[in-house]
Amino acid sequence: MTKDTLYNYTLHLADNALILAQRNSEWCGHGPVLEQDIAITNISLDLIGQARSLYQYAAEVFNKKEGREATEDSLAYLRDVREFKNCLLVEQPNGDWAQTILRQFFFSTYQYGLYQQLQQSTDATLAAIAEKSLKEVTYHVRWSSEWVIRLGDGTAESHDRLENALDELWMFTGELFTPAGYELDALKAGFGVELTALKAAWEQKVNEIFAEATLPDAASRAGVWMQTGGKEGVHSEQLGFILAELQYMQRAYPGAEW
Amino acid sequence: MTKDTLYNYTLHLADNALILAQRNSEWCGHGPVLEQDIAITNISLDLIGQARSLYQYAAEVFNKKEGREATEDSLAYLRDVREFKNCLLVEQPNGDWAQTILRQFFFSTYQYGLYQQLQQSTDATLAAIAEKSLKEVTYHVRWSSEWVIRLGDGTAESHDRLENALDELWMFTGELFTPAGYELDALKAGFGVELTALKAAWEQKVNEIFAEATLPDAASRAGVWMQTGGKEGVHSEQLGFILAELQYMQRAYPGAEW
Amino acid sequence: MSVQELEKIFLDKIEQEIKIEPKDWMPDAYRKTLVRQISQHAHSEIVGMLPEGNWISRAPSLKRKAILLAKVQDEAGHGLYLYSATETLGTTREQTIVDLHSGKAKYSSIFNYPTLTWADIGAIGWLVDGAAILNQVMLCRTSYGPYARAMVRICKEESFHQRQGFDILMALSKGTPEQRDMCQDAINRWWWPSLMMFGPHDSESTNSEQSTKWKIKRMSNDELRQKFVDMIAEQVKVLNMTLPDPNLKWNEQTSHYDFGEINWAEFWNVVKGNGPCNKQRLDARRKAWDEGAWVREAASVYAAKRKAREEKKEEKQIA
Amino acid sequence: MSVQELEKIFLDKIEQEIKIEPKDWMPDAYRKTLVRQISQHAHSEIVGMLPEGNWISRAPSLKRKAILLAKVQDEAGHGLYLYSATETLGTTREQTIVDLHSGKAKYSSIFNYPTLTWADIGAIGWLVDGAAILNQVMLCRTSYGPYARAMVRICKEESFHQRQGFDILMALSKGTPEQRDMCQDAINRWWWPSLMMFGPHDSESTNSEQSTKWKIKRMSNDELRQKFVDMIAEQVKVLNMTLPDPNLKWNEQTSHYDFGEINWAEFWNVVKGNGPCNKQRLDARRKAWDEGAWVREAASVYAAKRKAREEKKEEKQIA
Repeated sequence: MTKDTLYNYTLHLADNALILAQRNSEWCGHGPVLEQDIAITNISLDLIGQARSLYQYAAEVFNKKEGREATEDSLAYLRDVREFKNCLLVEQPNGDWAQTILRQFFFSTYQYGLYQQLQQSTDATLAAIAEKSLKEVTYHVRWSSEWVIRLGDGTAESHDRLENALDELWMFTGELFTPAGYELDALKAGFGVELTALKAAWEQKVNEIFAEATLPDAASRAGVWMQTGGKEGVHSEQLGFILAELQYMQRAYPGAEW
Repeated sequence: MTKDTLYNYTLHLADNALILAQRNSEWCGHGPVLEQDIAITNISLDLIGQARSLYQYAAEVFNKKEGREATEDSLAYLRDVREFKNCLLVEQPNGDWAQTILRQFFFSTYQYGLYQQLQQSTDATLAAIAEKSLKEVTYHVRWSSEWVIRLGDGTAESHDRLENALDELWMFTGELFTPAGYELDALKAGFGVELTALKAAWEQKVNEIFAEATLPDAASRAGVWMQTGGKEGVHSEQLGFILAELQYMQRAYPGAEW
Repeated sequence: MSVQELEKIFLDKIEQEIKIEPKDWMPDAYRKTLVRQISQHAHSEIVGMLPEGNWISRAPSLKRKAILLAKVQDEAGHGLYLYSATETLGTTREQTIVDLHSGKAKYSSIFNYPTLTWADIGAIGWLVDGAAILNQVMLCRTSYGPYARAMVRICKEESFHQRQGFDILMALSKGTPEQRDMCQDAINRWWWPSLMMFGPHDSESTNSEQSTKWKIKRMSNDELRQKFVDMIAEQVKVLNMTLPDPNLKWNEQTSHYDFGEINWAEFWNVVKGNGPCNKQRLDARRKAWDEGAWVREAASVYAAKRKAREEKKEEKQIA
Repeated sequence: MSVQELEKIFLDKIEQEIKIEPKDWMPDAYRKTLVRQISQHAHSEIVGMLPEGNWISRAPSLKRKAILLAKVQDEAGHGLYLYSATETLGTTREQTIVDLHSGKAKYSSIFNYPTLTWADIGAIGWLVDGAAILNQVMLCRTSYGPYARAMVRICKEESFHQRQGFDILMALSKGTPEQRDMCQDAINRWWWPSLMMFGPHDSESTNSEQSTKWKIKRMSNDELRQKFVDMIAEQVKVLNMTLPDPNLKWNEQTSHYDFGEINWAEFWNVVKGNGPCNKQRLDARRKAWDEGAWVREAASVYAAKRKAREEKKEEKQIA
């Protein structure tokens, strides 16, 4: 079972990175300020880089096991919606700048804790990818934190928009810390991460930044029901449309090299 | 050459109907009033019906010539953007209700004149499809005319929005009457329609409805440059995204029966 | 006449299976119950357009696209009939819609689940419409005339929809391995929510008793649910698929299928607003309504202008 | 010093190839020409992000997606350098952008053509960036210091982009028949517009003469164009593709390629605003700017708040 677990676990990490990169890249050429257009594109690029490393590794694991020819591109471009294992948060629409920022802040703060732990993974490849990515993620956390503060403590409008983004996104944060089957198995097998243990640090960071942003703390949303399902392939209706664009060329021209 | 001409000409008619149907169907479930949600969906359904008859005929023509197995679905779902022959008008975004209405009014008024002539086509199948469709199109013209009047002579806001729609769409009306190569060939071969001859009647109808809608007449836009290219496969950037959704399933599951 | 006398006439009619009509006297609670139930039913049709509408642009063949589009359109039509029935009880469509958007009025919770694959369109037709039909067939004989008549029209179309849904799944079940997986997966996801459509157990159902007395309802939730299970458990065999319930088993003694316990916590949670798509569905409806405001206003201003012009013309002709 | 003296110093510097710097005296017309040209160049980078950005979500492999994204990002960076160069001449970025949105300022007309297939991304890299580079290499030696220095940075990245574009087409040219068709089709559509990028014939070019005197430009439109044709006519052979010009032919006598006449009516028409995408491009830029207004405002209000707080803190510390 370990091979399957490793494959699924790695795909999950890769899908998170790819789908968020795809979402963020929708801003490229349409950002509110040129400098920020560049910044959000940078984050996209970092995430695509992570996704590529992870897909390559997943393909390696798969090919060893099945003797078939998976590649980073076959994994990204030739699985349908039920096979994608990303969490619901990353597939949510960009909305306005506040929503994009808050999504990034939530995700990067989670990814920071995750990769910190994953550095100690018994799987050397995952540990190496985590270590390499951590520097990028540290920057993503800082950049998005600064924007959360700026919008929260900026104008009345920016504050309202951030609160609205919170209403949209908070319900997708619980899934980050709710392990899917393969995450539990990965933990047992020794290469995964104890997700529930990451939650406290995540909330602390969120509260710290929210305080500066003059937003109510996480406890004020304790009653919100948390949506789950994405990690097990039960997504929102958004993902199908993301994939229709993402995968069009590979689907339309099967077997072609680009 | 006649077989190619007939094939291309029929595809062009089919593509027009399909792409406009696809656009209109985006309103289904999101219309401004329930009755109009139903009405615009009806028009979509009529257009899909026309598209199916035309694709079936195009497939028949193709298969006779090539001895291959084209079907209505292979023609609709397995050609890429440069092979689509619809005019630019029908692929334009829905925009607001005013833009959708005006697009429909321009197109249906054109289609009305076209199908009236096509009833006399020497090609019996095209003549029959035109005759059968004309009743539907007559209704589309009436419905969209009424809405143009209602919006133009409604509130200041609806009038402004209609004028804005005119700014968006007028530049795509010239192509309707600018024959593509296969249209000229079809005319020579006896089964096509003299497009330039349709223009006067179209403008008269537009002016008549615009007068009631308190909009300036067509002459006031005489200086506007007319965009062309769609009929020859040089589309706007819109069409690729339409096809990515439209064709996803057939591309992702090649050869499957639905 | 005194209220007591009026109430007696009303109850006699119910007793004798004479339909109650809009102009008849009726108890306030009867009117209220009906407004609540019919508008909830209307909203279900309208919100129900969204999950299926999600696949219109991606339907896998032109034929399926046309069928799906026509189906979703029928649902809009059903919404119209039902809003009209509500209006006969003195509640305008606008008010009813405002109540939906504010969250005061409910709609069937099943539409708070996402449609993830094309097979979901088949499963909705087969299971969701299948469950709806059982309820609706019963309502064709409901005591309030306009509601019963709306139901007769709706039932005809709805059974057509169910066959179309089954037909989609049938094609998948005969298809490639991927298609068969897609089919089974959709059945797995939609089965339990479909069972929940019949509402809580009779023992937990607060409104049922009075509704039954007034012959608004004529069968209990559990009776309808059992009928549904018996029907689907047979049909699923034709598809060569299974239902995701290890406890599903034919019971010789009862001549019914036994089946497992529903996850009522999930049911109530979704009713409360916590389903995967509750927010998305309401947001979509509100957006359509808000963005349509200027259109509705233009239409009504134009209608008034036109009426005024016509009256002026008539005055002139008279003068 | 009198204007005549200042002008003499200025012209001497130009003569001696000493760069003009922001604080130096310069003729108003020189400043104006530079502002017009640099801001037009900046806008071309920014508007140029749109046609390529159109394929980011659909890039056919992860590697190509990353390369494309990085390329479009580089263009944003080039825009920044150039807006900064304009600012050294006393025109703010905001004012420059307002002029773009009002239609007063221009950008390269090439970006008013649509990107219809993936091959267009290759063709833009190879042909459009290829044409741009020739111009930019020349501008690395332009007389205004900040502009010349911005160009040096840009040129490095741009030649990288051209190679990437060629690489995309190379992959297509070795691919399936559909890919080869796609490649040839893109070359056919982008070839003539690329030639137009160098501007009108020298005989028709109104600004050129003065710009050459001031050493803003150092080669004429036609000279640059010829250089481009000579370069591409060779490279296209490596792709096993053709250029869509029946008159293209090596001329032994001139040691250059002869080529057909450009459709100048089309050129001027697109400049005037009638290209396939002029409206779409400006609408997209305006939309991004308008929808970003609240973000920019929030950032500046926050910065002010923060500054005030820090000043207060400092005051306290001093007191």
